[in-house]
Amino acid sequence: MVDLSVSVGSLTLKNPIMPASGTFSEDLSDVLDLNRLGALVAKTITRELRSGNPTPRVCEVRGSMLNSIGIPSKGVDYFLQNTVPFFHEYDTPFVASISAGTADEFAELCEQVSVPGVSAIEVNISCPNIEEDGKAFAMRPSTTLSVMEKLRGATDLPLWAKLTPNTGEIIEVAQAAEHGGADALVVANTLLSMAIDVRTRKPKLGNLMGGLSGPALKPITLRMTYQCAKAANIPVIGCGGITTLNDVLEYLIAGASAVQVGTATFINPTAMTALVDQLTTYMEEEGLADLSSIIGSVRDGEAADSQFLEATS
Amino acid sequence: MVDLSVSVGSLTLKNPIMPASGTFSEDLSDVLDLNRLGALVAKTITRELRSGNPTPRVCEVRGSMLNSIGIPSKGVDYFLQNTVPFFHEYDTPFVASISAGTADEFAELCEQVSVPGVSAIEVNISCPNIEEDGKAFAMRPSTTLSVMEKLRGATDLPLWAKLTPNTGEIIEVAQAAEHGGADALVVANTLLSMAIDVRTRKPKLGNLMGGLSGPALKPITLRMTYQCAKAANIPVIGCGGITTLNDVLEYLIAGASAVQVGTATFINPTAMTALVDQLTTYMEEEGLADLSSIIGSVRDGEAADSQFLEATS
Amino acid sequence: MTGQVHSPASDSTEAGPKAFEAVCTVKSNDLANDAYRLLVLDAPRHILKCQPGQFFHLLCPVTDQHQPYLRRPMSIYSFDEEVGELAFLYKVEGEGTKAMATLTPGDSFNVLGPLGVGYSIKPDWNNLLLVARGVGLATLAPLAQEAARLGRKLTAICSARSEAALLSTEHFRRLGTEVISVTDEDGSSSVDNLRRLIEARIAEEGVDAFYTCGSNRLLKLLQELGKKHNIPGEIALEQQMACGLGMCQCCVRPFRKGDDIVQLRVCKEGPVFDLQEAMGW
Amino acid sequence: MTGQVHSPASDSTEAGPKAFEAVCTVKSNDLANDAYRLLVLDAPRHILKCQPGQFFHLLCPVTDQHQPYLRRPMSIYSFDEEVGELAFLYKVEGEGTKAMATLTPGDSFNVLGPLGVGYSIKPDWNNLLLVARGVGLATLAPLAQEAARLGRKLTAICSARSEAALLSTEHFRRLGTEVISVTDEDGSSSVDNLRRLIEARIAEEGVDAFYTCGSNRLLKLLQELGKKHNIPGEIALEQQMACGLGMCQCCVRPFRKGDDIVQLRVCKEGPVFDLQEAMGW
Ligand SMILES: Cc1cc2nc3c(=O)[nH]c(=O)nc-3n(C[C@H](O)[C@H](O)[C@H](O)COP(=O)(O)OP(=O)(O)OC[C@H]3O[C@@H](n4cnc5c(N)ncnc54)[C@H](O)[C@@H]3O)c2cc1C
Ligand SMILES: Cc1cc2nc3c(=O)[nH]c(=O)nc-3n(C[C@H](O)[C@H](O)[C@H](O)COP(=O)(O)OP(=O)(O)OC[C@H]3O[C@@H](n4cnc5c(N)ncnc54)[C@H](O)[C@@H]3O)c2cc1C
Ligand SMILES: Cc1cc2nc3c(=O)[nH]c(=O)nc-3n(C[C@H](O)[C@H](O)[C@H](O)COP(=O)(O)O)c2cc1C
Ligand SMILES: Cc1cc2nc3c(=O)[nH]c(=O)nc-3n(C[C@H](O)[C@H](O)[C@H](O)COP(=O)(O)O)c2cc1C
Ligand code: FES
Ligand code: FES
Repeated sequence: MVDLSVSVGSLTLKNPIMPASGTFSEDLSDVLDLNRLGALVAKTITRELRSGNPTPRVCEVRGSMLNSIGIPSKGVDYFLQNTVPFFHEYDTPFVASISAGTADEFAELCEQVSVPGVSAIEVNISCPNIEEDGKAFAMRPSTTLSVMEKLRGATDLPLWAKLTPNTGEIIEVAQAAEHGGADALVVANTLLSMAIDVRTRKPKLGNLMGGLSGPALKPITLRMTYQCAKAANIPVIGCGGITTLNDVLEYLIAGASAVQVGTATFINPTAMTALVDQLTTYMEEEGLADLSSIIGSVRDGEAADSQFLEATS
Repeated sequence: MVDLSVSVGSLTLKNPIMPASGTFSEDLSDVLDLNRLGALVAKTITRELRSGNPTPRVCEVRGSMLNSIGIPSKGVDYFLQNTVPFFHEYDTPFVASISAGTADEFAELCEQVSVPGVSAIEVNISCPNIEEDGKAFAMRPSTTLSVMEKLRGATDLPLWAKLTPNTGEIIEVAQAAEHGGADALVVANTLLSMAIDVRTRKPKLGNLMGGLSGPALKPITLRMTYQCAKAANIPVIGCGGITTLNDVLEYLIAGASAVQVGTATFINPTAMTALVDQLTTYMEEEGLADLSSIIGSVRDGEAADSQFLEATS
Repeated sequence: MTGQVHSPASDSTEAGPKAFEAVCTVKSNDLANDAYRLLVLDAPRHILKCQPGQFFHLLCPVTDQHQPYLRRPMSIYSFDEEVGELAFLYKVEGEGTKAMATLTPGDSFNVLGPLGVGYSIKPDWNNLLLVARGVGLATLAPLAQEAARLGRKLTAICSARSEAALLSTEHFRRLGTEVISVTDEDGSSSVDNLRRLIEARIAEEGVDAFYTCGSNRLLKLLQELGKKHNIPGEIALEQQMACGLGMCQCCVRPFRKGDDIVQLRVCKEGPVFDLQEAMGW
Repeated sequence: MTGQVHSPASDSTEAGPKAFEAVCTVKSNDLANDAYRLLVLDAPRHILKCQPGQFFHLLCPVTDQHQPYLRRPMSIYSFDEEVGELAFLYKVEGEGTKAMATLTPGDSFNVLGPLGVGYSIKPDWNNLLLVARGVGLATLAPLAQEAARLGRKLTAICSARSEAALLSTEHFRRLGTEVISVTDEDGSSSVDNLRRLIEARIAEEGVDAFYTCGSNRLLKLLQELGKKHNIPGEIALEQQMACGLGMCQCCVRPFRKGDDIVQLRVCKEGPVFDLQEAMGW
């Protein structure tokens, strides 16, 4: 029997596969057994009711997609009264995801969702900080540090900081999140992109721009996962474009302790449980008892210049 | 007869299609007539001889590629004695591309390549600034401004600033480049990425990380092209993932005055001339005499919320 | 235990999944007219407990020419649980439907469904009137199947550009539906003529419910007539979809609920909605 | 005017392009043994002015299962300008070659070439010795064609895991090559045995030039024997490629030129290089 369990800070997950926020909800229980996943991550909520962005909210790009859902939210009360109890029926850690426009509101919401039934709080600091220049908290180390400190003060639950790939300072932001008190980093959210309908000359998204997710994002967020795992001393949860077992392994080898699967679930709703099965088979075939020999095992120290090709076997 | 000509600052190009630096050389004359292109952009050179990065220097990712060629360079003398005269035989503007580790060396090289036969100088400020913390000049507005001012002082030729998509401040960097004296912006270079060989657990590139190019990059650099065209008052040359006529049109509609085609040439070496042909046909079919009604014509001002779907025609 | 019974959207008491990802086999994929194809699949029976108006979310094949990424939502055109057959009538438009058009008998085809909330036929609704155009007829075809099963009278006003472009009228007739066809060609499809036609129906034999889908023009006309004569109705609507399962919230449209305007998910609360609550566009 | 004559790499005086992108038609694509396939194409004649050792850069098809992106370099296995035929012998390994394996007769297939610098046979080289293994034999096959055309004597030492895995020995024999096969199975493929075999050849009838490709073990052995007996030689090498045309500089390998080590492009200065200048790895 292989042991797929991983620990993310103080939390032990039965396997490293979990959904990415916003690509998962109660509704997925219509197609698969949620107890087979490592954790369950809710869609980001805000304290107040919000209606989200104008439609169209998604479009397709070559082999991937863009979205500008925004954060439609039924508010924190609905979340506490409906969402938390729903997931309480499962024996899988449930992770809330929260967002706010100011650090104080963020901290307040953080406190409100620190309730039994919530095992960790993912803080979506990739959203605009309306007190500063509207740039997301996680665009800069300074705003990351200050919001994380406030959040740390607001809860005793594990805090997962969800970073944005739009920053040019991912390493510094990761370190700031750690110093601010994050227990883990989720690397990363979607990357700001655009698509235009050539016929109508209108942007394909109602919101003009939106976030890239799916396979196109993978090489970028894999690189960031590698950089963050090197630079920070807290666990990293890889996220971006994961579709195949090979993708999961790349993230783990790069240093991720667990991974989140988003867009792939839209294409194959049973993608996550299939990955759990495939990972189990892989471990059995490779004769590996647990994931410790995989996580962070990237051979990045060796001289690469000698990698020539032998093609005569 | 449709007129495909565009102007990029003081330079008039017979059409908006040109190669991206590093994906083109004299060798392409083996497969197509270089006179059919809008401009010819050389691989970036440095002043001194350089051997480039360890191999493997390229790898494939889903539907796109990574490269870590680095800047192998035969030096400026070879360039002036061989490359410039070669391209002098063509009646298409020839654009040099240069790079250096310090602003002073950059300016010196800029002066050296300001010779007859060179119509414009593309300055690859996406390369590391070794005097600062090793981050590329174009990662920050401040370093962009100072290097562009030095470069501006070194030549009277048009200066095209090639930006990096790795920055989190593309708009501010674009404006800094303009203030520093750039005549046009090239948006953008490759995006730092990674891929790992799961079997060997080694990074697929000898240099560990490398730049993403090809279709996966397009939604990101298209967004940046749109942002830069809005924010700056100098022409923008779009670059990233352009493969089809639709891609060219999206960039032009987003505000690009011309486009560079890179990786697509590796897949179809005649991609650029095919795009010129397809653009001509498109203009004829649409009854458009020139590109002025296309460039920057994105309809971003309208309420998008009303874009519902009528499916009964 | 599984979480099925807690699902807010769940009104069935069955355990286990209600939507299925299944690989079907293509039986045929022939042209229905110059722009439409009929895809007939050999499908596992357990995915065929469908309601009229529900849809499947289709994984289009990737080919050398076409690389669709997201699934494509398509209404069920017909389903037969006993035979194990499922069919879609689709218009060949973009990347995904062009890729679907390349399917040939024997190919595998991955479908997800049945999804969404379909049309309802209340016990006291005996005279049903369906008005649709183009691919909308695909969405409404299973309603004829259901009306026949329940022994209700269904009249279908089928609209198209031309007599030649009319789709599915034979299919409707075979299911016992009375078909009235109107076309742009002879001017009979105009709103005014439709209004006249429907008013006459209401006057002659009465109409208990309207069914339609997709078109803004038809929506407005039926809302007007529904209000005037106090006739309830249902409409199927479309929206861009990613997940098809209610998770991503991309497929919302606005609806009137009393004095409020609420955003509902076409894939989950729809695709069939109350006619009067739907908003024109 | 075109820029052809200025191309530094150009040593022909012909105008017009020297490499072509052409769409060929698949004639057959059958298994050669359990791991290799032979792809035979109907190709336009103007792309078939090839030298042995040159390669084509192949655009693999995109399928539902495999989505290769970059082209794949493959040595010419055989070419026939008169018949308009071009063939590749390839090992089915990853994304691209698995996609190639799905090609069936009648399919279109886009190739770019002929590319690179091939093997040379100097006028005074009469006794040619070729040593190769596995897919290396594909690369060297056209040398047999050329040796036959020029009336030179070619001996091929073909190495493989087992007698069953030996490829192309019939093809060589048909072209008049004397074939000596060695295998891992019976131990005859060991470096020591190869050294003995080649030394015997040199002693008996003399060897004017060595030809090999790809294997580090064979490179070292032939460099040693070449130095000892002053026999020139050539080797074909491989490297990851993007453009295949000399533009991107990804395919470099180091070579000894006098006291210097220089980086040369496998696609442009190669894939065939001087045996003694090549560096082991
Ligand atoms: C519930 C529902 C049922 C439908 N039933 C049918 C049917 O039975 N027959 C039929 O021909 N069409 C039907 N449609 C419309 C069908 O989904 C689109 O025509 C189809 O997705 C277009 O895909 P494409 O690849 O050809 O076009 P593309 O332009 O390549 O599509 C690009 C993207 O836009 C989406 N899209 C484009 N048009 C529509 C649309 N009208 N509605 C929703 N998404 C769209 C696609 O799904 C895809 O994600 C239905 C739509 C919905 C929402
Ligand atoms: C000049 C030249 C001639 C060749 N001739 C033949 C031949 O006749 N028959 C044959 O079977 N093989 C030949 N090869 C090797 C062949 O190119 C690779 O086996 C093939 O590219 C593998 O592709 P894949 O999609 O199966 O593997 P993948 O692992 O999916 O390939 C991933 C990437 O790595 C590259 N790659 C993988 N292996 C090699 C390699 N050995 N050399 C260069 N690039 C590689 C691929 O081109 C692709 O870009 C030749 C290589 C070169 C450079
Ligand atoms: C439709 C959609 C909605 C999303 N909503 C959220 C969200 O509410 N909060 C959040 O942190 N991330 C959100 N994301 C980002 C995903 O959690 C994930 O970071 C991203 O999609 C990359 O992973 P993927 O490529 O596997 O999808 C959303 C992504 C998509 C596609
Ligand atoms: C192999 C390769 C080498 C490159 N070398 C350079 C270079 O020397 N200088 C530069 O400014 N950009 C270089 N680039 C970046 C391209 O010019 C271009 O910005 C990028 O590839 C995005 O365009 P594409 O998606 O069309 O390839 C290189 C790209 C590739 C793929
Ligand atoms: S398509 Fe995802 S919620 Fe409707
Ligand atoms: S493959 Fe591009 S230079 Fe050789």
